[in-house]
Amino acid sequence: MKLTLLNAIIAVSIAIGFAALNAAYLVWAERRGAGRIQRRPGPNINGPLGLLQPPLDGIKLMAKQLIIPGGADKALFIAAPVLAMAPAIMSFVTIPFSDAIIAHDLNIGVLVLFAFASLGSISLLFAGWSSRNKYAVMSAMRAVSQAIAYEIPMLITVITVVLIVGSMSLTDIVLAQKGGIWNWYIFPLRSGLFNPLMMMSFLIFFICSLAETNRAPFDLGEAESELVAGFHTEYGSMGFGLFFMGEYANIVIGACLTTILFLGGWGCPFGLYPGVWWFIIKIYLIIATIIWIRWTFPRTTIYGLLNLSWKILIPLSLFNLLLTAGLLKVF
Amino acid sequence: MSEPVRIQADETFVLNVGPQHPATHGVLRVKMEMDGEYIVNAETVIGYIHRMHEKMAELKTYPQYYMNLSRMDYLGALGYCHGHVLLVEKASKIEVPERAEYIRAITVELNRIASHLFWFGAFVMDLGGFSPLMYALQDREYILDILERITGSRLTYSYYRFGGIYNDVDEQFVESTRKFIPRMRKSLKKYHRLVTGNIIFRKRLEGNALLSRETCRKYGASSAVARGSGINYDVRKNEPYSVYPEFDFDIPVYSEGDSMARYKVRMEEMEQSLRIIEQGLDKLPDGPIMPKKPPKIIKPPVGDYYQAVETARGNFGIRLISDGTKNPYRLKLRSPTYSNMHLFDESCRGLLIMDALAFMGSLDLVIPEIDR
Amino acid sequence: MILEKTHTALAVLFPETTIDDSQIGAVEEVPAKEEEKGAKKTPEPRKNGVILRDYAVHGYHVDIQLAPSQLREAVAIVDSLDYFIESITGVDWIKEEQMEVIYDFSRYDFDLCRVVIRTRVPRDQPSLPSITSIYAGANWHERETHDFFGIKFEDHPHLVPLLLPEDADFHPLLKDFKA
Amino acid sequence: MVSYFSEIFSGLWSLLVGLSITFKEFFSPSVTVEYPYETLKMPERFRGHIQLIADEEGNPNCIVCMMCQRACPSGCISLAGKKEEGQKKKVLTKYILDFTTCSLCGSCVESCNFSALEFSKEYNLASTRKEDYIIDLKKRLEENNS
Repeated sequence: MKLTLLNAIIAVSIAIGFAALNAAYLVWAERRGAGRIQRRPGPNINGPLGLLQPPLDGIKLMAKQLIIPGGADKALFIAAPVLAMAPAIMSFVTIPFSDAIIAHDLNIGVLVLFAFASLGSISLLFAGWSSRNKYAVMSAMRAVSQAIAYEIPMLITVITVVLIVGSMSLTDIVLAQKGGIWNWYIFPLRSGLFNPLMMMSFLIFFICSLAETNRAPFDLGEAESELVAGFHTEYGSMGFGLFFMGEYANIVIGACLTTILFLGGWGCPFGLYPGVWWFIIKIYLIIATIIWIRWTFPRTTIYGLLNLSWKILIPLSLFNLLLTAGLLKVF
Repeated sequence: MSEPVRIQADETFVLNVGPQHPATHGVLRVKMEMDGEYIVNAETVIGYIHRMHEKMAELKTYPQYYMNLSRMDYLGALGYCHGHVLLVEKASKIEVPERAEYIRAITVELNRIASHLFWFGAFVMDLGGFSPLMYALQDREYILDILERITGSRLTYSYYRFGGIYNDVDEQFVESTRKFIPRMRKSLKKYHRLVTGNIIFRKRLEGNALLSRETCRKYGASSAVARGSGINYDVRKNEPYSVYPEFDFDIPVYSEGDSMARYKVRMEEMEQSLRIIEQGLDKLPDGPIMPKKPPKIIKPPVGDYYQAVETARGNFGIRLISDGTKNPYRLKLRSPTYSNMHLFDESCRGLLIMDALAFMGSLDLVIPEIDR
Repeated sequence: MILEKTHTALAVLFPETTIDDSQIGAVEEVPAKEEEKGAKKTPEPRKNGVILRDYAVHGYHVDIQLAPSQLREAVAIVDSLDYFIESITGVDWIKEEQMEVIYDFSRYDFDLCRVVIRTRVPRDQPSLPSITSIYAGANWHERETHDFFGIKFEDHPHLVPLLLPEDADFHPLLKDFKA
Repeated sequence: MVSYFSEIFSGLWSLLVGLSITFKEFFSPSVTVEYPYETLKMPERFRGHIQLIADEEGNPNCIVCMMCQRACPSGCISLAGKKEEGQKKKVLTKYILDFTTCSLCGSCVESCNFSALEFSKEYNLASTRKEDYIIDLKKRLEENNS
């Protein structure tokens, strides 16, 4: 895709459309999934199978009044939700949905993605600090320490994959995994790569993406049973709506990254005709497991979470990096 | 407990884990002086739902008051009515037929399981896991249906009368309870695999808020709070009343004193209650459910009587000072959660707020029972 | 076994009553019998002393009445014998112009013995030494009794209304309390 | 070092066991009774608010003996009757139940020796006005009969 103004506008609008639609209907999927797990139907009144629920929620959120608490730092208070949503949408630019469908293929695609990802934790800090609420400040502190602790193992596992592929562009990473399921990086079967720990690095990457998006057992930022509602306690209508969409957009990006890095992007498991539908299937499978994990496990403590990262994930991922480098040297 | 951690914090802020807070399960306020996320010291403020049950007792006659008891702790209401009824029968020497005592024991144990199930769901939800609450409430629904069929209401049963019970149980009650027991055992196994074995859950609870035997003794804690710290105290065993001597069941005691021990004690108490119900159903004698000529007017002789009963939340003591008239001169309700909650202030110093709220969940609080 | 130990330990508090040791020796208490018999005429107010009550009838074993000054001493003895505090009850005897405070102690082990300590204070300015220093668990019980009866507990760390609103100056459980 | 790894693997295993349980639950049928569309039949001893029992031609059995009014601990029942010259029995003219203070204890039903009171099966009583809970049982009886 040549980078002309028109193409850029079309690409960004498709990215926003994809992110917004995804965020809305992932909320519906999560509530239905949670309902099914807890043996209750989930939203089923508005529209068939409750499909009209997300648009109605959106309208309800927009209709509500956006209240800015007295004494809140107005500039930061308004900037926080925007900062939560903007990087999430911008990251869709470099994600290759299939060899033809890609907004703009940068040869440093991975770096751009992680630059935008780190902006997310800043928005949590802004929201927590600016809403002048003790619970929000506490949750902001937690969210920042969690984001830092889990970015390091994530980057190390990404470096291992980039080391194997040799290029930072996401399309090259997917192309390197062309062919059937045995070429994917999740399995150590490739000739140049007999590293048995690749399955574990997939697991580490998956855990880190959960922690990065404040989800499932690591949702300390928005711990509803202690900190009331965490950093977005004071946010009313669309402020909360933006945070919500930001969170789900981040989940989609986490799923896309996991598929690109480890599950062979748009490649088909049997090497037949690859295409964007394989990519979509893999993303939604991973998102289903994320939702499934959320409704099964309790929340870890802050020290449990930091111990897990500093004492277990980082040593293992470092060891894996060294092992891969050594193996690449030998073969 | 190890010497309370003295955090010399230069500047702390006061956080109101206030009357409206998801973790307090009721209107209880804990003024916590915090240094960052560590609690420097805490002061519990209660009384938001205080209804002066003891004054109501003095203004009403005995038959007009017994339904108030089930409003004290609506999760395990039958235990409290049982205590009140036993006390008045002991004071005015009313004979209770064998069948009524057995039905009372069975329904109290069913109510105890229902209360423990609700605690289990709310406790795991406090720690972040939401689904076990739905499974626990679903199992609890079976018990409420069984009890609703015979008593007529789901939470605040006015089922016991002085001398017996309101109306008899039929064959379908026995049969549905028998069907309930294996299903409950199966779901208890499921809870153990889903929650007790879970490493996240274990990591959160082991070593959280250690309670020593001395602290429990100084505050008069009872039920799982005391039994989690190695105190083998259960009123059904220590001061046997009603038909409990006929049942053989044992009291789960763990000596670690942390929230995990309290959790395990309550989970095993459910299994013990199932055993009691089974034996109760086997030995259920037939016969009358009220004495031949039930006393028309209840007038216990002058004196001071005390009766302790083991409810789902602990040792519920009830003291009656009667002056021979239709109204009690003084009725003191010793509520177990009052003492269990009282030790929270001292034992939560130095904890993180997350651990303190997990500790509060393991105390199994029902706030209207603290405030009376 | 613990019953006799507690009994002898607490009897030491009342040297003057050891003369008529028949009262202590008799397991079935003497005053209780004439209490039932003479129910019509108001029984003469009970002297300070230790009485063994029949558990099946009353629900407790050892029943002690003592002067407020001896309260801390008795509670210290009970504390040393490993009892746990159960509750503190206030009673307003308006006819005798007195208020009674009843302390309940019971045991955790299977050697059951429930001890009840009673003290009487004049109704107009009731005040009692606080036992929070010995049993920390008595803190709320004393605050509650202060709320409902107005009994002041000397050197209680935090004697503010517990269950009643902060600015409550009324005491609901008094017999002459009008709502 | 071994305990380090064994703890990781046993931890992972317990997580997988947890996941397998919720997976099984995902496919088991939902147990919800969707209230406005499906309703449950109340058991026979269910305690709704009390209602009068009528004999065959529809007038209540109540002979205004005031037993239930005295038995009620919270004073919810207020009833009145007048004595017609012809009959010996009093006729009920007014029977008001103040359901806001009733605690459904059943003392009234128990104390009525003329089987004139029973529990109704009424449970959906949602309303925004307090006056809706001052129920005139006599009027309700006539409505049910007609």
